[in-house]
Amino acid sequence: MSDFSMLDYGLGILQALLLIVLSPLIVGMMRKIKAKSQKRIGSGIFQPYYDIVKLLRKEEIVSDQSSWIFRATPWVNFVTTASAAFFIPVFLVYSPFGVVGDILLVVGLFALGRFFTMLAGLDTASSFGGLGSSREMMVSVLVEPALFMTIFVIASFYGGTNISTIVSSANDTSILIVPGILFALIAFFIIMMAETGKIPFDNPSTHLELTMIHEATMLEYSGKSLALMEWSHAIKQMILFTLFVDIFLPWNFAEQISLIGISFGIMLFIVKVSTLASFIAFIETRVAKWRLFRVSDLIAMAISSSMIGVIFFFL
Amino acid sequence: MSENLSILYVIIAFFSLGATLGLFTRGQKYHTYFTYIPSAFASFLTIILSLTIFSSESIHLTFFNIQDLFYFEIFIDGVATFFLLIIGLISFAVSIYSLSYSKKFDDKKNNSALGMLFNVFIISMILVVISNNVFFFLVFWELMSLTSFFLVIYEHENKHNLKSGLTYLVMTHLGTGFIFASFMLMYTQTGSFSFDSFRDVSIIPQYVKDIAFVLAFVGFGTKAGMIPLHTWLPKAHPSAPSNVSALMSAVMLKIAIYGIVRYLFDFNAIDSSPDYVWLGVGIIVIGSISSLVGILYALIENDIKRALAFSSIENIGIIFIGLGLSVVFAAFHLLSLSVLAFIASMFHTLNHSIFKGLLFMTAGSIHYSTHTKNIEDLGGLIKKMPWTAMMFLVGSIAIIGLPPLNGFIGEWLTLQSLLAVFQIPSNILQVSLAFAVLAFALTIGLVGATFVRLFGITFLSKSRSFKATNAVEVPRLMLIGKAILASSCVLLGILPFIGINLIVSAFDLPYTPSSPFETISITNTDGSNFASLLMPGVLVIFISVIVGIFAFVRIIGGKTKTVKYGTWDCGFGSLSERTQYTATSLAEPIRRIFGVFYKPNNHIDVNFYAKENLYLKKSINVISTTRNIFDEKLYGKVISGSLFVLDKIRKIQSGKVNAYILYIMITLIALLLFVGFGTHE
Amino acid sequence: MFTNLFSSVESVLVVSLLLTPVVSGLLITLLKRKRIIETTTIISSSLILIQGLFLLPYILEKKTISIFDGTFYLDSLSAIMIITISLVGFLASLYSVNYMGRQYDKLIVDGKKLVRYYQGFNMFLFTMLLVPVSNNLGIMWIAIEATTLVSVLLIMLYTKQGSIEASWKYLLIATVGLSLALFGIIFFYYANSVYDNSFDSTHGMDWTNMVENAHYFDPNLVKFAFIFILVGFGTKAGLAPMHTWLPDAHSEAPSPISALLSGVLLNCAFYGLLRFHIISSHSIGPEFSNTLLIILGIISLGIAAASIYFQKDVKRMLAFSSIEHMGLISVSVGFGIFLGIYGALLHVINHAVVKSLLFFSSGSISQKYQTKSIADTSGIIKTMPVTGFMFLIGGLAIIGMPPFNIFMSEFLMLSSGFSSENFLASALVILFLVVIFASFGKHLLHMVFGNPKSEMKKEDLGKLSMLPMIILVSIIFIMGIYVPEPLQTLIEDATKIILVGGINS
Amino acid sequence: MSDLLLPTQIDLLHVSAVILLIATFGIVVRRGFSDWLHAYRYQTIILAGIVALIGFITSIWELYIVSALTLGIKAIIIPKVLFYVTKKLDSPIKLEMNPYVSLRISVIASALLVAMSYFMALQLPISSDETISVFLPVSFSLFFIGLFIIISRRKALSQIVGLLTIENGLFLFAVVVTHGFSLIIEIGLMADILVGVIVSSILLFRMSKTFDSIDIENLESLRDD
Repeated sequence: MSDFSMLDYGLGILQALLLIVLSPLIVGMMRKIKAKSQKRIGSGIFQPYYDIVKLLRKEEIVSDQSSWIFRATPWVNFVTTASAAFFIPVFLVYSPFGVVGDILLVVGLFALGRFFTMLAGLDTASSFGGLGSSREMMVSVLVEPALFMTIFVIASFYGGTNISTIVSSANDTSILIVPGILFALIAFFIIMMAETGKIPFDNPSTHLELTMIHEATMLEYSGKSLALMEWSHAIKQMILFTLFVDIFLPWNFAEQISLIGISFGIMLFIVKVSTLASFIAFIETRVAKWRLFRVSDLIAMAISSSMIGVIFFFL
Repeated sequence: MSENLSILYVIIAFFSLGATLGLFTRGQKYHTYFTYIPSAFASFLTIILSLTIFSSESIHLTFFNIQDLFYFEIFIDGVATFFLLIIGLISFAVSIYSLSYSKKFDDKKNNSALGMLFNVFIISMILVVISNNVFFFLVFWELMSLTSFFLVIYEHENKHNLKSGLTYLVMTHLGTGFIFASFMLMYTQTGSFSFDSFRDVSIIPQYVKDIAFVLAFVGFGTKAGMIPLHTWLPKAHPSAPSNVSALMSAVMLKIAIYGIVRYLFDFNAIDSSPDYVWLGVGIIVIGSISSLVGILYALIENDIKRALAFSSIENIGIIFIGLGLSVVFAAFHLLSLSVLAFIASMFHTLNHSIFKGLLFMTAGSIHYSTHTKNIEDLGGLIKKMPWTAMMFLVGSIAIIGLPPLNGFIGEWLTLQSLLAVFQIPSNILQVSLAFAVLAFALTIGLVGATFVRLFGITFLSKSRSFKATNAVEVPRLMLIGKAILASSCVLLGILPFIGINLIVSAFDLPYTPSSPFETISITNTDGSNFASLLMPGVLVIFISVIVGIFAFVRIIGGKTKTVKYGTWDCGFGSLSERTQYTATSLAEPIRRIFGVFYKPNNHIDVNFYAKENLYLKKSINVISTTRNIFDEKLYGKVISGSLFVLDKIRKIQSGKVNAYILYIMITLIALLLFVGFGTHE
Repeated sequence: MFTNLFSSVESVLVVSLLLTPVVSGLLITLLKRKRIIETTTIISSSLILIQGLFLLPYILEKKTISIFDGTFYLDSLSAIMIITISLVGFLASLYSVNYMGRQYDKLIVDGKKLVRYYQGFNMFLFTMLLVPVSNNLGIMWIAIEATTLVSVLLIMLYTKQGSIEASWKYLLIATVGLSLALFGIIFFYYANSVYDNSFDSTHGMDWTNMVENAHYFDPNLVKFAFIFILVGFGTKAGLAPMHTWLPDAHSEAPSPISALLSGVLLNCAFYGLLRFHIISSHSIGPEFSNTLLIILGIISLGIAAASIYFQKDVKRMLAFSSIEHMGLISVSVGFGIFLGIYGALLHVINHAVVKSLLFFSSGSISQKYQTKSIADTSGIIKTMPVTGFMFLIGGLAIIGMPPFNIFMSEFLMLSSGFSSENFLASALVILFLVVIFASFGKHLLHMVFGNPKSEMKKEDLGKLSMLPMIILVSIIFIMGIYVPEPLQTLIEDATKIILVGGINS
Repeated sequence: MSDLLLPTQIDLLHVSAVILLIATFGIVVRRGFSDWLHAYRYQTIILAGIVALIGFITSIWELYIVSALTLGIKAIIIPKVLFYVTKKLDSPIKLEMNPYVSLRISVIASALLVAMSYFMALQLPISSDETISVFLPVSFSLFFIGLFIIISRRKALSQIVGLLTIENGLFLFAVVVTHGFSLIIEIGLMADILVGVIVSSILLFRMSKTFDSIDIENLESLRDD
């Protein structure tokens, strides 16, 4: 597989940078849509960029209880998510770095980031941090099986855990509305909501200890660290959306490298992702946050639907 | 060949030297050096020996014999070599660690027994692996159990240790009974006690092989701590001194795995008989259950060493899953997949020895400097003992299976072989194995939670008791011992092919060893890439991203200053260590979700300032307990039932001499009738 | 008669072997001083051991020794017994000097009783030595009966309530049992006498004669006879459910005597059983007696397993473990193949060695703790390190832990069980062995480890009592992984005798 | 041996066998210590007579010596010893108060045992030698009745008597079946019995000293529960 030209690698890096750079934009867009649907004006869609830049410039306050783990966590988060971005095809049908790692590696990288986030939550000796880590632990424990079962379905269906393979064979297959994949889609959607802390699971925009899961772990952050945390969270969300559209809506990728193809691919990608984002934002305004122990039921639904997907695939 | 043999003799000699010196230099100033330097040296030689045998051919020798029945014969082939490597590596690190650790007992107990048993324990494990005859295998196997048992009850003043020691001894003896039975079944077919005769499978009919394997699996599984025969493990490992528990968990369990591997791939030579499908599925099922149950117990455990012991059960489960998959694949002639699964399980075996040894040694260091194993009393240790914390972090990341450490490679391989079940031509199997994937995934998630809890509560935030407050970093030798294993975690993580090549050449699998910088790639039948992994590449990406983001932040953000300030306390004044999350509360949500399994029970009692006023509460105590269903339901029932029967039987010793004479008369008449009927037929 | 007595060295050896204890018994009766009788006993027992060892090469060389035209007949089987008896007897005499001396100092026994003890000791040795050398089965029976009477006198030495009760039960049960055995013997004699009229009644009772004629015996008669023999000698050999006298007698006797009873006497009775087992398997084939042996053995194992778990008294526990091991031996003889019988005969020796070690050490322990109760004995390893260590080794050996000697014999016996395809029996044996392992191990750990109940000073009792224990421990270790060649050949010959019977086939 | 016997001799054999059985029942039905000993003595005398009779019939001279020995040791010395013991015993009550099995039932039981022994004797493939076919069942019944006495009685002395009855049965059996195997063994047997009785009487003394009764109710302390 490693017969790539420099151009390929360049495009691969371009894809990664695209994800990293566009991710705050998606966040801003979703905020805007929410605001609109709640009859608010809301901040502009570029607000997240301003926030990041601002935060990067501000001084940082660090809890005196905390250790180097606390300070390292934002960097680890950013590095893991950003490197995960390298394995995702965006407008090409493949990513030249597909050889280096597959979807399991991506999951592993996310898990590494989450591991450090949870530790950071515990590190500050505040009860909020512990609360956040504890809840994060629960959600991650439950999401894991659902995620792997979905990967199991997809891998068996598209013959690989190598994302490039998946995308290309998804791109080739004409019919996508087979029950197995449909159930996988449902499962993956729920997982996506959970991983990105969307409403029925979590509500990042409030700071109520009743509601927050992910927020609580990064409550103590400020300045650079906060910026990195926010940004890496945005990248993670972006990657998940991209994976979703890559796997379940794989239309008209650029088969071979040509300026038109690539530009068309980029356009199409942005359209797909933004529609998905607005859809999710719309859902967020319609449903209420669920009680913490109801969340497990939701994820159980994801697991079961992915299992059904497996059964449909095999029988 | 000959020089390898001489190395072997030197190894044995040095271990015995360590044992004798350990016994006779008690109370001396340099006692620990006399004891553990020989063992360290011998272990190092063991590594050398295994590496040389990888390159040269295997050793097969026969020594004296008894009544032409059992020869004392040794056979060091690749299988043995691989496990010799594990033994050597871990015991090398642990011996160095023990140089300082065993000083812990200096004034309290006599170190001499500890040192002696330590050496004998290691050498017995080596001899188990290389002995090639039923009798001597069993002798060394039981010697291994016996020495480890004595090490478990080393602190026998504590009644609790004695109890757990007895449990261990009995359970392991039960296991030996099963192993013995299976060997004997083979012996009835071959008529020889030598393993060589077991190897030529032609004379042994299939069903005998199956029964023998099942018996052996139960026997070795007891030693490996598979559910539901695991009950001794979480009792024994915490009771032992930590250097010993490191050896037991990291190496001794692997000796059990060695036994199973011998049976499966050496005595049995898996062919496509349908039995193997079900054997394999059985192994997978037991593996999944063990991993899940083990980690569920580890998650809520507050004793750090018990938690590690439970996680050993979980890892053994994962190894079993790999083995079972490889059997199933082999039974369906999917050879490459079978090889993949086998590599996965062996890689995980290697990994688990390394990081579990590391973690147990770290737990030992914690106990060494805080004198407690209860994580509720710990906290904030990362500031007191930074290096130990670092080691524990490495161990945790490895055992959770996060990139870029070795644990990730093991679990990646296992997952890949699990994902490949869609190539099995049987729908029922595919669907049922999908559940194994589910269990495995759940296990991975729970492992993450477990080690977040262990590391977070032990090392981060404020100290929860004075024990933790007064902790200091452990002596340098202990750190070196841990560092050896930690660095090998990293090495195997970055360059997995080192491990894979070892396995390939040890079990001479149909697969060519390649350079450490190769890509692990699994290709589909149509040539497209199923999955591939190139850890060095990942590292490169890491570094570039780090450089990039660092540059970006410096350019955009410029230089900013960081201020240390108290944690946000909602304006309630300074936070005390009482306000932070405890280990129990951290696990509470999961405990609730899996309540079916834990049967948790929160006993709450509230004291009021005044009876009549129920609003002003003085204090609220919550005692939250969980129940161990295995000890209660399974073992409790069995033991009480059998004791009932025994009690009835022994009552015949009633003390009445008339009754005794009556017994004789009855026996006589009964036998006479027996024969009378016999003659009339 | 006396001409052919001095014709050969071995005959002289045999006669002097038998005479030594008698003479020393007489000497003891004459001169009653403590020191002297002790030394006499030690000398006589050591002489017995030496003569036994000298006898060994002759038997290894010419397989069988027959003197006084076949009144005394020795083959490898009897040689094994003689070696065991003389070894345990020698060590027991060494131990008793120290043990009884301490009892004497504690005024538990007075001079008169001491004299009676040493007389009894010698006579006991004599009667037990008479069993394996006598060819005439009637004389053998008389010898075994005599062992009962002598040992009763030894057991009731302390004349405590317990010892009287124990000796009464022992006397009654053993006598009843042995009278059954005599019934059986007479049956065999009858079977031997009826098959033809040209039959001399003088040699009709001889084992050699019976084995020769065994083919002509009436099968049904042999079956009846063997049942009587089995129940009879089984009672004395402690096979359940006729074992009931054994725990009482062993626990109430003085420790050296318990060692002799458990290590040797049971084997003597079982030796008698073996002789008839050979005859019956010659006349009607081995299946019949094998089945019976297996059945009784399994029952013994089961009952021993049940009783050991709840045991409160150390010596009773040891006694029950003797029942277990006799059961094991009879089962594996019943398996009836070379491996099993070899293992059983090896086990006879191993069990004698280990059990005497255990009785010696437990004797010293109960003298120090002044109780036989398991519950009140703990932390031996702290209060008396050496004795505790030996007790631990003995205990681990008796429950079949490698690398100690019993493991090897048990390994042989069980493997014979599998290869003779008695799978059910072997499975049961393994099950009971595990149960016994657990229960015995529980008591052992509680006694050896932990902290002693009350503060007592750290010292082992008696240097002289150490010596026999050290000897035994070394034997246990050596025979754990290696059996010396002469012993191997001896046991092999004996096994052949049992398998193919035959005086020199 | 297998030569034909005269009818009178056969009748004699039968009669003597019956008398022996009656004497044995005599032991079963008695209560007092001395009564047992008397009964035992009668039984032994009859036994000696039978031995002599067989000796006369089969014309084997050793049997006369044997019967003489029997008379001497079993009918005179042993009862004497036991009488002495009973006199010396310091327990006032010298009779079996309440046996485990009441006397009436034990008579029936022993009758059953006799029947069983006859059945057993039929099972046995013994040649049609008259003496044997007459006395084999009798000796069996003596044996079993002796066992039964031991089982059913509470007093140690009665158990000794039971033992002696067993011994008698055994002795009769030996004599009948083997027509006196070599004399040494006979003498050895006698000596054994004698020593046994002496030992047991020593034990009886000890017992009555320590427990001031020879009731074996006292001997139940060594047991497992």
